[in-house]
Formats: sequence, C-alpha cells, structure tokens
Amino acid sequence: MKKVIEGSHAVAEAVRLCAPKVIAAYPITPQTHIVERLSKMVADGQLDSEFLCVESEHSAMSACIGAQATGVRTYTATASQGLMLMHEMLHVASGMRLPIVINVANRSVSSPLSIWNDWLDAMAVRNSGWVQLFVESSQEALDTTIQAYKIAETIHLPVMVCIDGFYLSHTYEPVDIPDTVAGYLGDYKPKVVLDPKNPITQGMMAGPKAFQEFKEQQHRALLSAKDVIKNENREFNKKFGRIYGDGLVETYNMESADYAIISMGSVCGTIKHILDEKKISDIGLIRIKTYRPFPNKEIIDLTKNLKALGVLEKDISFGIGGALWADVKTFVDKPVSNFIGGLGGRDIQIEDIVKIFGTIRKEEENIHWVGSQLKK
Amino acid sequence: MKKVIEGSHAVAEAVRLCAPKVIAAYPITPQTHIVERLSKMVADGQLDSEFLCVESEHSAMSACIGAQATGVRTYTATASQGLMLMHEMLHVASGMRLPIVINVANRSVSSPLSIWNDWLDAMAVRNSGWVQLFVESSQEALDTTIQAYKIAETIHLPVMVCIDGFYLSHTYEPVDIPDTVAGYLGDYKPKVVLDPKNPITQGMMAGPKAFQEFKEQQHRALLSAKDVIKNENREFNKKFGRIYGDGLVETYNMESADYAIISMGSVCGTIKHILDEKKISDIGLIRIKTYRPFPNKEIIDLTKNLKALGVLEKDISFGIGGALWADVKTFVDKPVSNFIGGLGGRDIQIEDIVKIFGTIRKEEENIHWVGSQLKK
Amino acid sequence: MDKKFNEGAWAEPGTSVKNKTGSWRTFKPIVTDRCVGCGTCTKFCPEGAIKIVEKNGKKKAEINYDYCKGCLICLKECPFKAIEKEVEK
Amino acid sequence: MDKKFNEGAWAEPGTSVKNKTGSWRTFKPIVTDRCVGCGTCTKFCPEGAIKIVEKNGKKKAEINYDYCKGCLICLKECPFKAIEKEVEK
Amino acid sequence: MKKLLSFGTRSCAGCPASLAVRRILEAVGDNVIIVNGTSCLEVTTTQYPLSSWNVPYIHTAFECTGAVASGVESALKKMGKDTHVVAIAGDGGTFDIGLQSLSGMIDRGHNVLYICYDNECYANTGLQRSSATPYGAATTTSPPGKFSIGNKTFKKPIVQMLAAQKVPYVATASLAYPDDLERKVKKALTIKGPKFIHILAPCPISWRFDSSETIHVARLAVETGMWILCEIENGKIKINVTPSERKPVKDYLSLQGRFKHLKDEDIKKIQEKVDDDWKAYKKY
Amino acid sequence: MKKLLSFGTRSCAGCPASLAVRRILEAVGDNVIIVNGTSCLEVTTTQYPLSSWNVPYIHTAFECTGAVASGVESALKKMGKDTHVVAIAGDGGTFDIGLQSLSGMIDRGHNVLYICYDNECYANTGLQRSSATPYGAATTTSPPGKFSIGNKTFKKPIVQMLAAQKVPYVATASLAYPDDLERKVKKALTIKGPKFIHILAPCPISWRFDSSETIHVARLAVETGMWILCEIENGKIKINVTPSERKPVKDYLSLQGRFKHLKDEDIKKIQEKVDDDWKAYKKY
Amino acid sequence: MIEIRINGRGGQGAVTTSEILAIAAFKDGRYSQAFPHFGVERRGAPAMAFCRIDDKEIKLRTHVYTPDYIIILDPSLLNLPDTLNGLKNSGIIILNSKEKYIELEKKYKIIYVDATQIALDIIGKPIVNTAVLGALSKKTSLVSLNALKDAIKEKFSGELADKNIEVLQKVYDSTN
Amino acid sequence: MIEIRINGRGGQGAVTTSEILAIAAFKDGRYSQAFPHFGVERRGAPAMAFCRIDDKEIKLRTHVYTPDYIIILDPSLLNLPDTLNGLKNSGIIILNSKEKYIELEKKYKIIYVDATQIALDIIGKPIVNTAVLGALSKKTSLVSLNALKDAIKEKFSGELADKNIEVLQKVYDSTN
Ligand SMILES: Cc1ncc(C[n+]2csc(CCOP(=O)(O)OP(=O)(O)O)c2C)c(N)n1
Ligand SMILES: Cc1ncc(C[n+]2csc(CCOP(=O)(O)OP(=O)(O)O)c2C)c(N)n1
Ligand code: SF4
Ligand code: SF4
Ligand code: SF4
Ligand code: SF4
Ligand code: SF4
Ligand code: SF4
Ligand SMILES: [Mg+2]
Ligand SMILES: [Mg+2]
Repeated sequence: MKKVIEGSHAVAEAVRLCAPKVIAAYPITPQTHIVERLSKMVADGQLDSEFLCVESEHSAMSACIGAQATGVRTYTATASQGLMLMHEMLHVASGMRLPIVINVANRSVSSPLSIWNDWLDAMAVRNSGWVQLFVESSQEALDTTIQAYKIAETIHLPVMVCIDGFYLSHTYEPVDIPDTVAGYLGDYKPKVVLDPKNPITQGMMAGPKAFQEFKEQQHRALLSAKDVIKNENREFNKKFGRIYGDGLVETYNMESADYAIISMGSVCGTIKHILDEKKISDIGLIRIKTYRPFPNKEIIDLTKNLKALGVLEKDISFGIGGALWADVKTFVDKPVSNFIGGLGGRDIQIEDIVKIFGTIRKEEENIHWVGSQLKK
Repeated sequence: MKKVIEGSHAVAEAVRLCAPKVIAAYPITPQTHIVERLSKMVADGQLDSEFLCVESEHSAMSACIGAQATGVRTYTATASQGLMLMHEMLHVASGMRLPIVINVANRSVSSPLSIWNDWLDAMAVRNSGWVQLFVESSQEALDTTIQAYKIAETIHLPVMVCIDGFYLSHTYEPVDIPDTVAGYLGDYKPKVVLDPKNPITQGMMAGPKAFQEFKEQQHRALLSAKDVIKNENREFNKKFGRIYGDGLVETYNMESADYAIISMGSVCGTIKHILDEKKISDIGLIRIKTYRPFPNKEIIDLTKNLKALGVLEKDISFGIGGALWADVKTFVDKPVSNFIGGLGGRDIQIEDIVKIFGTIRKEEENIHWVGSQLKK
Repeated sequence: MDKKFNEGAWAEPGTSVKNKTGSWRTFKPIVTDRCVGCGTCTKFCPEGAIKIVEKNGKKKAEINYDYCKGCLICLKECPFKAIEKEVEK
Repeated sequence: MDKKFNEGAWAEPGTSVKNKTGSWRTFKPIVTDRCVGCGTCTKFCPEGAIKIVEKNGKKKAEINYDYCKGCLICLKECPFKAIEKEVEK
Repeated sequence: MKKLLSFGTRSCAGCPASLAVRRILEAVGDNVIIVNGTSCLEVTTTQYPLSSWNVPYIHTAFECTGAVASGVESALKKMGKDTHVVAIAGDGGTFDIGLQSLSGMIDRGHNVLYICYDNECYANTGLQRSSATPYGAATTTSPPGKFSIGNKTFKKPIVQMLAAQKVPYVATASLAYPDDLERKVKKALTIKGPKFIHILAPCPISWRFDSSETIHVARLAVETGMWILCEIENGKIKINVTPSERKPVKDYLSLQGRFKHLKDEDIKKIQEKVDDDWKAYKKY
Repeated sequence: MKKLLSFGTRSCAGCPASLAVRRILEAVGDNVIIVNGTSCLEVTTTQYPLSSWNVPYIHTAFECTGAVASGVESALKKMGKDTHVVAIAGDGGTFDIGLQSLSGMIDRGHNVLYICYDNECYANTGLQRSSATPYGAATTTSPPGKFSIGNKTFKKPIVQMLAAQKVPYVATASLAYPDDLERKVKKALTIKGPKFIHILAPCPISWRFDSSETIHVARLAVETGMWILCEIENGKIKINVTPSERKPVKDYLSLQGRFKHLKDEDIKKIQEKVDDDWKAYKKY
Repeated sequence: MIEIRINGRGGQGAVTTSEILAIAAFKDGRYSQAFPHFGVERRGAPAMAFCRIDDKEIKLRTHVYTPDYIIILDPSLLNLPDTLNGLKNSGIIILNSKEKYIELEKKYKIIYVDATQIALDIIGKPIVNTAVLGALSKKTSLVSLNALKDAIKEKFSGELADKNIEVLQKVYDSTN
Repeated sequence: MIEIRINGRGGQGAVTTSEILAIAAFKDGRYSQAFPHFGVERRGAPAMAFCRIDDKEIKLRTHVYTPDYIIILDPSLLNLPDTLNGLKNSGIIILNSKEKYIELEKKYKIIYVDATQIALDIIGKPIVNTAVLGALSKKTSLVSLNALKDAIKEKFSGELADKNIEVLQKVYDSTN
C-alpha cells in the first residue's frame, strides 16, 4: 500500500513486517518517532514483541544482545549520544556475531550539544564491525531495514541502517508498504543459542593464541557482505520491484560525466534534483549506500575515467579531514576535493552544491567547509 | 634520577610532576598499575590531589570534565572497554576544549574479551578530536605525558598518550625521572572557568547557525597541534636532553632506504633492533608518534623517494583494512602493503618482521595478517 | 566568531534577556485593581515576570510583558482573583 | 578454526575438564581413616573435587587430585580433623 | 537583585522546571555552581550564544550529572573555595540513565546538593516513559491500547532508595509550597555531604493539562496524598504536610490527559497504592 | 549427576566465587541460563576454547548484567520457554558500574534471580576499591598511608537500597552456611519477578588470608555480626542467624591482611557501626 | 514544483498542517513531501513547517527558502520580521485572521480565513490546521476538498476526524 | 644480550624475581628490561616472567623465546612440558630444589639452590625470589651481589628488605 507517511513510521512499518521478538530502546531525538510508533503497535497488538523501556542505550544494546543470543530476532534504534553510549556494546555485538538490526537517525555529537542532523554519530563508530548502510529516502529506509535483517542473518553480523535525522526521520512522503515480507525473509533460525538442552557458552575470553583469528574472520565476514548485499538488492527487486544501484553504490547522471560527486544519504536527493534541473552533463553522482564494508573496487571502477572527484560529507574526522573523503582517497588516485558541510543541521542548499560543482571542475584537491563563516 | 621502574610507574611519576588537582579513574587491566601508584602517592602525601574512585569510566571522564571546567588540571587513565565506555565523554571533552590528559594502556576490545595489547581501543576513538600520541618506551611515556599537559593547555584540546599494554605498562626498564618540571610546565591558568565572580555558562547547545563553525575551529585547533608538538619536542629537549624525532614522526635507518616500514608504539623498538642486528640498509622505519593530528605532510615528504612501503599495525578497521594503513594510503601514492598483527596480545616476533621486510621488497599492495592461522 | 578559535561554546551570563518571549502569548494577563500586592503570584510565575511595585503608596503586581508567556498561572493562583485575561493581539 | 568463520567465540559445555589444575598444588590434602564420610567437606571444596564414596561398606571422602588445588579448606573445615596435608612433590 | 535565572528562557508557558529553578536559586543565592544534565531545563536555558543563567553553569551530557558535580566539587575543594555545588537533573537523568552516577557521588560523600525536578517522563524528547512515570500514565512509549493500560509499573521509589544509601538529607518538595521548598534547599545547604531534594514538576505538555494549572495540579498531588512532602534526616522521616482529609486521587488524575483512558478499577488500584504508601510512611 | 560447573576452573585455590557458584547451581539445577558480568568468575571459567559451564552461559561485558539478563528473559518469554534466568556478578559489577542496569531490570520487573558474590573489591583487576569495600580496608586504590587510613567510606548498603526499590525477595547468604544459601536460592526461584541474593565471598588473595580460611572467615563475618544473614520479603525482614553473643569484630578483622594497619580506634569505629546496624535491623 | 511554508507557534499544528496537505496532495495523484523546521523551541514559540507538491517525484531535500505559498496560523506572527521571508513575488498568503491587512494586500495576494473562530465553534479548541487548508483548497487548485477529507480521516480518527471534516467543509463553503 | 626466563607459579614471585634482576643489572651499569608473561591464570597456576640484560640499550620487545638462562622457582614445574622450552643449548638452569636432577644435568648445566628452605628459615614464608638470584649471582657473572642487595632495598622496605638480604647473603655464601 502506498501512502504518505513519516520516514520514522516507514521504518517502524519495516520493523513490524520483520517482527523482532524483543525491542529495547531508549529515547533520543530524532529517533523517538520510530520507537514511539513501535510501542503503539505493540500496545495495539499489531506487533507481537516485548518492548523494553530500558534505562540507557548501553542497556538497549545489551538487552538486544542477550535476547538475540537466546535465539530471537531483536531491534533497537538510536542516534548521537545514544550511539556513543552504546559504543562498547556495538563491538560486543559484532564480535559475538549477532545479527542485530539498528536504525540510527543520524544526528550530531556533543559538545556543543546539537539535536540536528549530520553523520558524526555513525562515523564515530565506523570501526565497530557493523554493516553500515545509508539511505536516501523513506522508501529506501523501509526497504533497507527489511533487507538488513536478511543480510545480518546471512553473514552473522549486525547491521546499522542510517537515516538522516529530520531530513528523513521527520519527513512525510509517499512510501509503498509491502503487505508481507513472508516470501522474502524467513524465520530466524540461529545455530548457536542459549539453551539448556545444548548448554554452550557464549561471549568468551580469547587469549593471544586465538583472538586475532576471530577478528580476521570477522573482517572477512564483513567483506563477504558485499556480495550478500548485492544479491539481496536483486532479490528484493524481484519480490518488491525496487532496486538501489547495485546495493553498494548507486550512480546518477554518470553517462557522460568527467567528474563525480560522491556522497551518501538524503543530500543525494538534492544533488540529483540539481543535476536534473540544471541539465548538467559533465558531473555525475556516486551515492555510497554501503559504507561498511567499503565498496573500494566499485569506486575505483566507477572513477577510473574521471578527471576529478569531490566528496561531500556531513562529518569530520578531526585532525585529518572528512572520513568518507579519506576512505575514497585511500583507493582513488586522482584529485579528490573534500566538502565538509551540513554539520549540526546546517542545511546544504542548492547554491552550496552548485558552488561545489564549480570547485570540482577545478581539479584541485582541498578541504572546503561548506558555507563556513570563519576567516580562512 | 635514572632507575629501573615499571612503565606504569614512569607514567605515574610524570603525572606526579605535573600535579593535577583531580584524578578520577576506574580500574581496568592493564591500566591499573598507573592509578594504583597514584593512589599511593596521594595516600602518602607525595601528590596533593583528590583521587576519585569513580564508579565507571564514563564517570571518570565526566568528573575530569567537571573539575577541569572549574579550573584545575586533571588526569585519568584507562584502556579497552573503559575507553569505549567513556567514548561519549571524549567527544564532550574535546568539544568543550578542555585540556584533559589521559593515558591509555592500549588493550584490545571485546568480543571475544581480551585483556591483552593491541590498538583496537585507541583506533576506535580516533574520531573524538583528541590529540593521540603513541610512545615506544617507558622513558618516552614519561616524557610525553609531561609534554601532553603543555600541548593540551596550549591548544585547548585534550591529549591521549597511548602506551602499549603490558609491553610498556608492565615492563621494567631504565627511566630517567626529572626532579621537577617547574621550569617547563607552568601553572594551569585557564580563561573560561566556573566562577561565581564571572558566572559564565559552559557546555551549551549550538544550533545549525553556529555548530559547524565550532567543529571547524576544533579541527583547526587540532591541526595547529602539529607545530605545538614539534615545538614542545624541541623545548623539552632543551630542558631535559631527550628528543623524539620531530615530535610527529621519528625515522630510523632511513639514510639509504628504498623501502620503509611505518608503525607506532613499542613494536618499533623490535623493528629497530632487527634493523641494527641484521644490518639492513634498504629498509628504514618511520615511527608515527603523533597519530592525531595525522602527520600527512611529513609522511608524504619522507616517502617521496621510496619504492614501496609497509604499514604494520595492531588494529583492524573492519570492512576496509588497517586504520593506519588507510590513513597512509590517503596521502601516499605508491604501493603500501598492510600488515595487521599483534591483535589480542599475539606477540609480533622477529621472524614475523623479517618476513614483512621481504614482502615490502616485493612492492605489492595487499593486506596481510601477521601469523594468520586461517586458510586463505 | 574566530576569536573563539581556542574556546568551546560558552556564553556570557543572563544573555537570554535578548529573547523576548512576550511574543509567544495567546492570552494576556491583566492585573486589575483588586490586586493588593500580596506577592503570591510572584512565587508562581515560571518566567519571573511579575514584580510588586509601589504605585501611589499602594503595592501592586506588575507584569513584564516582554517576557510573560501568558500561561495564566498568576490568574489561576491569585487569592484575590485580581488578574484577568484578554486575547493577545 | 575456519569452520567458525561465521560464529563468534563459543565453547562446548564443561570443556575445562581438560585443564587439570591438580598441578597447581603446593600442599596435598590426604583423607585419613578418621573420615566418617559426613560430607561436610564436599560443600566447602571450591573445586568440587571431593565426593563421598563407599569403600568396604564405609563412607569416605575421596579427593580428585587431578583438580584439587590444595587450598586446604577441607582440612580446616572437617569436623573430625580427618584430613591431613603433605607437601606436593 | 539580579535574577539568577534571567528572562527569556525557551521553556513552554507554565513550565514547572523554570519555576523550580527560580525557587531554588532564590534559596541558594549566587555563590554556587550549577551542574545540569541534558533535559528540558538545559535545552531551554542555554542555546549558543544565549544563556539564561546568571550563576556559573555547566552542562556536559545526560547521564553524568552526579559525576560532573563530583568533579566540580573536588576542584573547588582543592582550590580552597567555599562555593555551593547544586546539581539539577530531570527524572530521566536521575531515576534511569543517571542513577549510577548519582549513587557514586553519594558513595564518595561529595558535598553536593542534588535536585531532581520530576515531570515523570522524558519531556525534552517528547514525553516517553521513565521509571518515574506513575502507574497507568500514557506516554509515547507506554501508550494505552488494546493490550496496554499505559505505564504498567509504579514509580521507582527513589527517595527511599537514596535514604537507604544513607544520604544525610533527603527531602521532597512541591511547587505549590514554595516556602517549604526554599526552606528545604536552605537547610540542605547547611549539611555537609551529599543531599537530595525531589521536586514534583507537573508539566502541562506531558501531563496534558492547561498551562495555568501547573500549581493547581502540584497542590492536588499533595492534597490527594500522591505526593508526600517529607524530609528524611539521617534515616529519620518527618512528614511536612499531612492533609487532614486526603482528597480522592481521582481529583488529581482526572485533571490530566495522560490518565484519561483509565477505568475505575485502575483508579482504585492507584488509590490503594497511595493508601498503602501512607501507611508505610507513618510506620517508618 | 553432571557437575554443572565442571572441573578445571582457573580460579585461585580457595576461591569463594567458584564455591558460591557450585552451591548456587546445586540449588538451581540445569534448567537455567546463566548471565555473568566480567569478573573473576567469568575470567576463570571461560577462556576459549574451554568453558567450565555445563549450563548455558553468556557473558558480554562488565556493566550490563541486568540488561543482558532482561534481554534473555524477554526472549524466553516470547519463545514460551520456562527456563530460569540467573544473573551472577561481582560487587563491582553490582554496586558500582552495573547498579543502573540492575535497577532498570528491577524496575521493569523481569523474572530474573540476580546474585552478587561480594569479595568487597575489584578482585579480577587486582584488588581495587569498590563501593562494597568496607571501612578501613586496604585496597590498591584505597591504600593506607600517611594521609589515609585505607578505605574511608562504609560499604554501600545495597540490600537496603534494593529492598527500598521493592524487589519482592532480597536475601543475604554466606558460604559458611551452605544449606541456608541453597534454600534461599530455591526459594527465590519460586517467586516471580526480580530477586536479589547477596553472598559474602571472602577472597584469600584480596583480603589476604590463607586459602584454607575462606570458610572460617565467612563464618566469622556472621559470628561477629559484620555480615547479617537475612531475608527481606515484600519489605518484611527476617534475620536468619542471630549469634547469641556477637564476637568482637576484631576477631574477624585481625585474620585479614587488608585490615592489619588499623589502629584500635579504627576498629572501635567499625565495632560501633556493626552495633548500630544490628539495632537498625532489629527495629526494621 | 510548488513550495509551501506554514508559519505558526509551537503547539498550533504547523507540522500537522503540512502533513495533511502532503497526504491530500498525494491522494490527488501528485507527489508530495512535508517536513518540519525542527527547533528546540517549545509551545508558544514561533515554529515552521514545509511542504512540497509536484507532478514528478520530489528528490530535493533542502529547507524551503522561496515559498510559493505561506500559510500563517496566527496573525500575531506578522509582527515578527521573518514571517514573510522569501515569499515569491507572485506568492500567496493564507492568513488565519478576522481582520484584513490592507497594507500587505498591496504586495501579496492574501486569502483570509477566520480559522480560530470556526474551530472554536465546532471543535471547541483553537485547532486551526484543517480550517486553513479548507481555504487553500477553495481558492487555489493546489489540493482538492475530497483529498483533504480523506487525508484528515487518515491522520485523525473518530470524533476528531469528523469534527475536522466539518470545519473543513464549513470553511470551504464559506470562503469566497 | 642475555635473555632470562623465570618459571614459577602464580603467587611465587616470578615477576618480582625478574624485576629485581633487572634493577640489579642496571645498578651494575648495564641495560636491562623485565616483563611478565601476563595471563589470566591465578595463584597456583604456572606463570612466567622475562628479563633481558645487555651492554647497550635494549630496544627489542618481543617475548623471550630462546633464553640463555631459565630460573625455575619450583621443581614440580619440571613435570610440565613447556618449562624448558627454547632453552639454548649452552643454557643454564637455576633450580630451586633440594634434590638433584641427574638426567637433566646430562643436557644442561644446573645450579641448584634450596631456596624454599632458606626462605622459610629466615623469612618464615616460602618467598624464594631473592634466594634464586643469590645463587645466580654466585655462579655466574650476570649480576653482582651488591647490586642485588641494592635492588632489594629499592624494591622492598623495612624488615622485609633486611630479611631478603639475609637470605641473599646466606645463599651466596652457601652456594658452591
Ligand atoms: C545518552 C543520551 N541518551 C538520550 C538522550 C536524549 N535525551 C536528552 S534529554 C532527554 C530526556 C530527559 O528527561 P528528564 O531527565 O526527565 O528531563 P526532562 O526532559 O523531562 O526535563 C533525553 C532522553 C541524550 N541526550 N543522551
Ligand atoms: C567498562 C569496563 N571497565 C573496567 C573493566 C575491567 N574489569 C573487569 S572485571 C573488573 C573487576 C570486577 O569486579 P567485581 O565485579 O567485584 O568482580 P570480581 O573481579 O571481584 O570477582 C574490572 C574492573 C571492564 N571489563 N569493563
Ligand atoms: S495579582 Fe493577586 S497574587 Fe499577585 S500580588 Fe496581586 S493580589 Fe497578590
Ligand atoms: S501569565 Fe504566566 S508568565 Fe505571564 S505573568 Fe502570569 S504567571 Fe507569569
Ligand atoms: S573428610 Fe571430614 S568433612 Fe569430609 S567427609 Fe570425611 S569427616 Fe566429613
Ligand atoms: S584442598 Fe581445597 S581443592 Fe583440594 S580437595 Fe580440599 S577443599 Fe578441595
Ligand atoms: S515540556 Fe514541560 S518541563 Fe519541558 S519545557 Fe515544556 S513545560 Fe517545561
Ligand atoms: S582473586 Fe579471589 S575471587 Fe578472584 S579468583 Fe582469586 S580467590 Fe577467586
Ligand atoms: Mg523528566
Ligand atoms: Mg569483587
């Protein structure tokens, strides 16, 4: 059914369809609408889950870990400070290979306190071994959250679906809600569970003889997500008729491009709008949907014949530059300019992007702060 | 006075000399010996500080923030899970521009649980806006912890001094302990403090109009640390007669090198030992002492005439590769192989490094897991 | 803004006086002559917008309309029913 | 190890039996004939290393030296002072 | 005298948090450092570049008010300064995410007055359930529905828990009794060590009543016995206001939108709980 | 029957934690899931690839035992399984860093038996002070010295705090009274909702006594009245063992290296505290 | 693409107004998007919401800077400097007000609606969002009455929906 | 560079032994380094520590894999398979034992010392670390007696230092 609903509610619908048995969450702007809607679904009997009003985000992730290890599907959502507070448990969840799904309604990180959108939160936990997916629209948020369960349960790793706070979480737009995901996502059937009939031990210590191999395995598993994501992108399309690039990256207007702008999330919609409206042909968009594992090969291939690139991102890795820019630069060997903007909710406007296009065409390599009010 | 003491005690001596008024810490292996020694100093009246036995690392950093904002020098130390748990407050401390000093006795991050050394902890918080310094020896740990206060108070940002857990924290070796740092580190004289006489407000919210500029300022301030660190490296040498490269990077055996191995921390001692013992001339060592801000220019310059590089690191940024490798690759444009090893306390042995040298000479670019027991 | 290159976000005391919340009102409280200046309302005004002044030798509540948000607690709590309301224009 | 490519670190139950802690002992507890098999010591042994067995129709404590760490709680707590110690060789 | 909380806060009309702070500061005076956790109060009084505070103020995060206050107090001690430290946090920041930090502060014996203004939910994020939310109340994460009566737990008895931790002075206060409130704050400041004051803060938005009713609702809470004004000094309890005849809790509940879905039997359950509490308090 | 905690744990000789678990599992049986926080117990019973547990066991981190247990219990509920959930953590993981998680679990009413084995310090990391450390005890972060008598605070009264939070069943137990301990565990499992049992766990390493004395010290704690064996059911307290004549606390303290620096006046202070506690308990 | 801004005060329902409008526009077979200008301001403080309507998919996600329409829920907002910011020259104002603003009419087209009174009469509370949309529907081709009715049914339920539809119809009938 | 491993059991002081040795070697004017093989094993379980001594600065930070000396604090450790791992062919064993190990003597040079007995006699507890170092000092040139005495004074204080020095001297005198 296609309806105009809020991005948060689109996510909640996806969760309802996937029917996790345990949801544990703590409120934080701009995640609240997701979990409020889920509470209501549980109260009304539309969703047969335990909804735990935990006392912190650290406990939210801990409760999900406990429940998932016992053998049920789980869910949580958070943002910003909440994601920071559960950081320790993100590493535990991935290390324990538990396919938990989280939505992050991306928001900045204090101090100064900001309730507004950027990616400082998700970027600060990019080392935690989770699959990280960034979406552009409410529809994609819904579709990707459903796929997230499938991906997670295939590779035995947790998945984080990032939606821009307010820009997606609080936006109403048309969304097609599937009637069921039954034919797509099967029952959750874990092998390693807490069960008195087969009393195994989970969450162990590992000494110097074994620890490194667990991490190597984990890294391999995360890399293996690339194929899984591509595959689920196709499978999902077969069932529901919607597809997002190859699942890792999506390109737009790249047919005759000499340059590309690389970015993620909702701002890509604005970029597409401008490319269309202004009938730009020399610049295309490469939207990274899968940020971790990082689609290095795809980006190398897509940029091979380009003259220069620009990376637009809503984050800063202090003391080095934009995190996404650094990732791209790690693999791409041509001028890549970095555009850091939209921090703490600063709206990235049409003129900003037009200016960025101009800078990219200069084929230089610099770090630019979009709309900076500081003296150079 | 030169004595054989434990690395942890060397750090404690440095802290005693800098005399923070408030120390708040929570125990975690392998940081414990540092704070235990400090407790004893306070109990015995050798150090006039409040030692707060806080109830978690989150509170350790919070108490330091409160005390530092009130106008005194503070200190804490932690590792691993503790660093993860205080992650949120690391961002708050740097955002509030408080010159707190922490020692991290680097240890791996769960799960699986490991109490042993690697850099997963420090790397997981590399986005938090702190200066991050990695040291090779107990002497350097002591010297750098003293410099850390100076650097922090100059640029108004917190500083993290990383010492390899056990390899440094639990090792006894000769250390020269200065009698005083009086001529080097002055009194702490902050301008923005909590004081009823000038009742300003600290730790605010900032809206979309201002937030981004605060982050840009913070990034600039962190970049400005490069010059400050270089300068303090020289100043410290003038007073105490010890110097570590240019403060950002230290080179060894680079005179006639065609290749370099880049690494950090205590394993660089082992590398130096091998270079000396085996009289190797085609390979040199670039030891990164200052990891954040990242010494991009220095590394570009030092590697300009080399054929290939290898980065040896005790961490993994899941789904992409070694974090240090990615940083180097961001700026260096030649074959850089990545050697990930020493995770969870796996000892990096002489033969491992000899093998690494061989691989670097092949001028390929691959990710290798040092001593991996997994099938390829 | 650059002057704060080395400082976090901090503020001078009491600067929110610049934020005139009087514009938020839907209803406006009016102190009538029934007011005896007892001061009760001053303890209950969330904005601290009421003070007791002497006018012609009589104590009386005075509302600072620059900041009064029109919650009407004063109206409700005045023991003398001395406050009335009107719709804000 | 590769078989666990998709699993975290988990373990089969009770596998620590492989860890024979008997080698840790400095002192070795010896059950003497004074033992009446009352079972008190079994409730106090941190290793669970004592069980009561029937020998020649008499109940008696038996120590599993593969795991006994030699803490000597049993010696201390036996109401019949039926346990003695010797230095481990 | 200068208003210690200045004009121009961004709180809703009829806000109990602003009002509580005005009363608190009146009693404390200006020789104080305020430590505040993330909450309605923080968000509505400090937004760069404007602050409503005319006393030194620090906010860092949500869950660490007790720890930050510990740090501030320790620094003052070392500086030899005789300045009060008053920590202020909401119920979420006190009962839930900040409980541990508070308990640690108490354990270490810091000389801090910690005040919780309790609007019985996470108001700042839009009215979610906290463990201070009373039984039956509708919040956005404890909504009533076919399978839910609203919040299914009774309020966490924080005052008793902290008294059990041997905080030398624990008290409850009400916005409808401002003199009692100010007296308690002043008294608390005369005691060395940790102190805790718990203020019921009826919030028109979250509880769904008209903004003019804040004080009325606060008073009804006391008159119906849902809010017991008391002081516990070194374990000894003193009840400050004993309504000669307690009004039925219904009077209090029916004023508030958050309770409007409750059935008579639910209200009876709440009445019984209040009756039991009074018995327990009297025995204590 | 299979040993539910198998041979070959890596704990020190005379370890009270291993012993406590043996007694607990004897009472609980094998239809249980154990949730454990980081601690001596965890580190000495699970090290890849070996585990000492013959019941399903999960460890995740240090501060979240209550929350993980909440998740496990909620999953079991949804799966329709009738398996006990027993959470086990040390004093550090219960009094300090895990207090909030425990309090949250209680607040939500999870059907979990939470057991704290209390060796009065962070033993796993080498004997640092926790808020369970008793007055005067030497630990590595509360060392005695020219300016320090050792730990300067009294033990956090966790049992009273949790009873105040209205946990339906709260009890203390001792390794020296194994039948009482097992009875309490069994009884707790018959009660629905959160339960808390607090076991004193004299640790030869941290308290500095000979490994053979674990039970002796545990018994003396009860006989001197430093450890009061009791049960609090729905707020009603029952003292299980009242020594006809309480031995002087000195008998208990002098056995332990951690107290050996104390002067007579310090010991007197401790004796007075114990006398007061008994008075309070009796009144209660 | 049509861009609309709704100016109101916290608590007056600017956000709900934009949402209903977006839902209705979609029911008319068009694409739409609604989102709030989120601040930390509380009930009573000036607040904004945005809406976009187009015949093709809307990808643009910036704030609305140059609206084609501004809906003003409360005439006192006209006292604030920013209320009319960015309104296109040909732009239209839908103003909840009993009184006329002659000066303003010289510059902009204004659609008046006495939403507060009608809402008070029918709902008993000054909930003005459906009323202003009724006027918008009548005087422009932006959104149909039926679509608005359906949108209200989707957004509200029971009596509240009915009453709002009554308001809507009444405004629609009485606007001219 | 000389590499030494100390094998003991948790609680027996292998780590302290290595530390005293490193301190003493430095007092003899050489460079030194001591560190534990840290595990989570508890009192009673096999434990190790390492020490390096050299005439130039020691940069190497790996574990010690091929020690020149192995100090064994407890003869029962010889029952474990790993105790003699890596010992160089010319390597020397310092063994705390009353009894001789004739078989082993065929392969290695063994310095015997009845450290437990001497420690029990003088200190009253089986603290064997200074005793074994006394034997080491007497029979090798690795570290001087005076340096060991100074090291003990630095590491311990008061009576404990005195008694340990007494042990050291006694062992030194009686070893031959
Ligand atoms: C770690 C973390 N989680 C969540 C939040 C979001 N948050 C900010 S204030 C708040 C509610 C505060 O509730 P309370 O303490 O009761 O104060 P109130 O807003 O009701 O005044 C929440 C959930 C946060 N800032 N940090
Ligand atoms: C967040 C975090 N901080 C610190 C630690 C280090 N740590 C592990 S166990 C432990 C002590 C546990 O103390 P307690 O709960 O009393 O159990 P015990 O070791 O005494 O049995 C500590 C401090 C940790 N694992 N995680
Ligand atoms: S308005 Fe009422 S309450 Fe206020 S001073 Fe006048 S009489 Fe007193
Ligand atoms: S209406 Fe409210 S804000 Fe205005 S003066 Fe009265 S109490 Fe104060
Ligand atoms: S050894 Fe002692 S305690 Fe054990 S069974 Fe025999 S008599 Fe009883
Ligand atoms: S000595 Fe200790 S471990 Fe051995 S049997 Fe006796 S009680 Fe058990
Ligand atoms: S929601 Fe309640 S507590 Fe928060 S600012 Fe508004 S009135 Fe005050
Ligand atoms: S330190 Fe104490 S509690 Fe920990 S394993 Fe050893 S004896 Fe057990
Ligand atoms: Mg609240
Ligand atoms: Mg403990």
